[in-house]
Amino acid sequence: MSHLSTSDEGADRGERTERHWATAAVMILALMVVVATFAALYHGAMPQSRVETADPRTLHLGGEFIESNLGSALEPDGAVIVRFIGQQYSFTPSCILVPTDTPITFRTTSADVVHGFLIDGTNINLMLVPGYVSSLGARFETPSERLMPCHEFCSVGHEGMWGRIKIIDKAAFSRMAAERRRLSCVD
Amino acid sequence: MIRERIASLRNPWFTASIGITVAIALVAAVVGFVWLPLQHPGERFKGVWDAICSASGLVRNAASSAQIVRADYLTTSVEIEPQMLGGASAESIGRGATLALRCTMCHGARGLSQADTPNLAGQYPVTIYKELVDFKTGARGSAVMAPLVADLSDADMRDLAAYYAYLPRVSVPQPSAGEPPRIVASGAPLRGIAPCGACHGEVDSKASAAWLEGQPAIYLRTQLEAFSTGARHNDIGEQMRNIVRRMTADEIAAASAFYAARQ
Amino acid sequence: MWTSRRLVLAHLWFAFGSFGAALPLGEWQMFIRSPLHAWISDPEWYYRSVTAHGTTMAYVFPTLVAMGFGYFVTEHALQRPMVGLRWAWAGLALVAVGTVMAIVPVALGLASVLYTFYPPLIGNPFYYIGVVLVVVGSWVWVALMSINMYRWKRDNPGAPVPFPMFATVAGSYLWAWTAVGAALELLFQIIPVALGWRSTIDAGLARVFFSWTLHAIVYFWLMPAYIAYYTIVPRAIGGRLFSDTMGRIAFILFLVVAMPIGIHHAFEDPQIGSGFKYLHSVFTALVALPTVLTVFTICASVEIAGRLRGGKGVLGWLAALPWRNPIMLGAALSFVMLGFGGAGGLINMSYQLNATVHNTQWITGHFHLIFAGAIVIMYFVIAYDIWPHLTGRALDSFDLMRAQLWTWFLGMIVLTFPWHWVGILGMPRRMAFYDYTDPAIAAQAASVTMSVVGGAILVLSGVLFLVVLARGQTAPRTEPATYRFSVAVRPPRTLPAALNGFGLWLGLMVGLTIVNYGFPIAHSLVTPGTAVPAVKVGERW
Amino acid sequence: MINSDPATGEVSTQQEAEVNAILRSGARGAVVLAGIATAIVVAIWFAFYLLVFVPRVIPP
Repeated sequence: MSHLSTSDEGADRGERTERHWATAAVMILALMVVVATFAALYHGAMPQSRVETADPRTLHLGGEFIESNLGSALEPDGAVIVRFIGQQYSFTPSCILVPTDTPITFRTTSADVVHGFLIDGTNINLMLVPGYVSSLGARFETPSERLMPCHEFCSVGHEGMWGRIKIIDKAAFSRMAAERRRLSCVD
Repeated sequence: MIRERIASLRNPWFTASIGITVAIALVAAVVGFVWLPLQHPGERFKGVWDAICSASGLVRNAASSAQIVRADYLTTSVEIEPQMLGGASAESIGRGATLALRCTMCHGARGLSQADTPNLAGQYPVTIYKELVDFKTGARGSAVMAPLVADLSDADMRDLAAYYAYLPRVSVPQPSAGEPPRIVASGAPLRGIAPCGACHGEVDSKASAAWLEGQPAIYLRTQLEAFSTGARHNDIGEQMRNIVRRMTADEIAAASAFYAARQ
Repeated sequence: MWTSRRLVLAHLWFAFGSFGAALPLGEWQMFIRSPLHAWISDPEWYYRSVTAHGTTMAYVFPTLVAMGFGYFVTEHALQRPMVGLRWAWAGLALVAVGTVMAIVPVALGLASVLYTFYPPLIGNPFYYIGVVLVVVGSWVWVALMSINMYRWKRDNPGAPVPFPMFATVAGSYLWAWTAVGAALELLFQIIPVALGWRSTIDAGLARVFFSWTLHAIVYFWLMPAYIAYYTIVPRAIGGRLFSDTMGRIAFILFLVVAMPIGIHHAFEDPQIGSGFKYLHSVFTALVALPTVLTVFTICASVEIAGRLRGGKGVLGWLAALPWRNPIMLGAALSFVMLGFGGAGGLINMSYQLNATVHNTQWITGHFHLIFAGAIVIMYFVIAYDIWPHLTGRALDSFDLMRAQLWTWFLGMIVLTFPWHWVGILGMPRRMAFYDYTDPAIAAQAASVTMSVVGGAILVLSGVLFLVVLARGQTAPRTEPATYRFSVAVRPPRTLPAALNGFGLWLGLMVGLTIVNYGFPIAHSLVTPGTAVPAVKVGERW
Repeated sequence: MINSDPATGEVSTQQEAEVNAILRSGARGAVVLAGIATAIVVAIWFAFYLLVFVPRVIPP
């Protein structure tokens, strides 16, 4: 191949343009990281801050995931902790009841394989990995009823693993909590 | 040509690439391990080191200060491992056969019932073992079974499970026994009902789920209704209760009739 | 002199044959879970099909394309016979044996665990061993790429390694290191359980290992497409490669930062510390850089062609481009899909934006648009370009090629845009059927039906593609001209050692992987009590 | 090989001069085209952030 000794002015100019482009690209990507970080801080949208373990074999024998302790618990400080488990092929409780205008913490784990959990139309989204406890803070503003599918393949019955969540008025929830210590909307 | 040394501080490619990578990693680490965790809503870390440990993923189980609500009924105490009770020995099956002599009145000489009691021949061993334990502890209530299992040891129950699992099933399932009702074949997804066969063996088997084909219709129906009302509650994590609660009476009847007819 | 013709042809026919077999499975899945079909009576068949489709399309097909195209580049870029032809055939044989070994248990319904494995679900051991063999076969290719490049460098001291070879070797090293994560998961975690030697498995650790592979594998799929952007497209349309150096830097960036970012697939997982999630998020942003650089370099290379062909004005040169040239057309369509897919990818990698769509149909839409769309359409382009050099026969069904590329593009848009949309609505992935009569999800029915139409167009396009190749196999014999790659505006006469080899970059790649993955893996390994019982699948009755 | 004119394999002095002339104008077309494309991608990202993510955020 011949290398011609024409002026390289054009090629030099091209390389300059390319460097400018690269600089701009780095700045755009940096901007996106900054916006994402800002969003995490501003919206408090962060993944769970600690890793916790739970043995899927013994969830039903003791600890916070025994069936009588599952559901929504109104804490002394007015917050609500929702404990539930995922298993082939249902969530327990299969209908979760939460109040509006209340800080809510979801605490969940799997009793067998990997499951997923999302609430339609929200940013609430978790993986359930057996052996570990997943947790997430949330809050709801308006009463509604939403679907809560398992979103990770958990074997052949996965298509039937749908739960529901009912968000009800805070006052109604408090009245119910006065009568029962663990609430759900399982009929 | 002199061979250029790459791993040298005088090589700008070397210093720049490593320098930039380290700088990015450091900034990201400070933000990700210190700043963001300290700002985490609903988490109060005791200083920087505490935040770093937590953000790095060290296991830190929450202190169980929360009060745990206990049930006013008994639940199963059996720990299920999917691989448990596999490969029973001939001795175990033999001991099981002897122990099973006391069961023949209701469950038949070869595990095939003449009454409306369940057939046990060919049942999964984990299922038989778990139900025996639950009868013994009272997690599954039965006036008939409770006295019969009262003096069985853990080894006895494993032997019984081995023996019944070893016996041949009622017959080979006939696909011609009619199309399964929709609730059996497909469940009802948005009611949270998976196809029955996903756990009970036609599609896949889940440890401790029972083999249902050929069981008496009245038995199946009674059990489903008991799960539905919560009268029976020895299913781990409410697996069956979750499903049956959302089934209609007609669906319960159809599913029971279908499985009873499959033989 | 071209000793690898039959070898490359064998790889590509095997690749495209398996693609042709797995493609209708995808459309079948779309159809039976859509409102157009009654609920499937045995859902396992659906998951069986997903496993077969995923395993073939994610492991077998792109690996064989990368291998075959890599061998082609080796001879034609280095301009000399390839070293290790017998080894290459042995590698292909391993891939073939592995493919059969993996697909048979899948077809029998003994390994419906999906191509992403999902322990503690455990299928038939032969499925996993088959996948390992496919990977091992491809590692033979990695070794041969490396050996051929270093022999050439030894024989041509100081000369710049031709760009196509440099990029191919970068891709092969990327794959070698990428595959290590899944290989560790398979060899030390899954296979011992599948064989019955152990009954428990650490599912959290397995997910960390798999994330190591899962993200960078996308860049491995992408490599042949990017190599084609740089080394085929400018030549084919009468342009010049705008910058050889920037091209090398782009491939080096892929090599270094494609790997240590996989935890962004696990933002919602409980077993990984939030700090590592953030670290991976930041480095994931960095891996977008080589793509943004590539977009500019290729646009500039194409602009040269447009202006040499008489195009004027700021954007007027676009009209002067040879749009009837299938390579121009394919590359342009690929770029459009890369743009949309890339936008979706930037959303997924952004720490918390992912939570809105994580594991919904959005994700399925995203990776089909990027891989099956932007990347696979370039596989077609590569095949069209090199086919006559493999068969020694003309390939001139240009109308058919254009129709094929257009239908692939349209089909992919019609398939994936509704997928993204239902993902935003919250539709979960990988379900054998949905109850569209329920008012809560009735609104998704129309979008799902549209995706079925997109899938049908794609099947049609896939058939067209195979017809074009088959016609090339029966056309009259010709002796094609010497194969050429793009020439750079300023072909390098010498290069800094850093841009002419991989020592520095491999070191950085391994180092960064240790920084980003070392602690999460080591911590999982030493934490007691995180192994959970395996759940075997495929045990009917 | 599928090639359109001009042939760029054999480099000629005349073509070299043409290429140089094109490059002297600084790849304006590519900057505009790639700039628009990148802007669209970034715009989609911001659109998702502002129109999908943010409306679903309720700070805990």
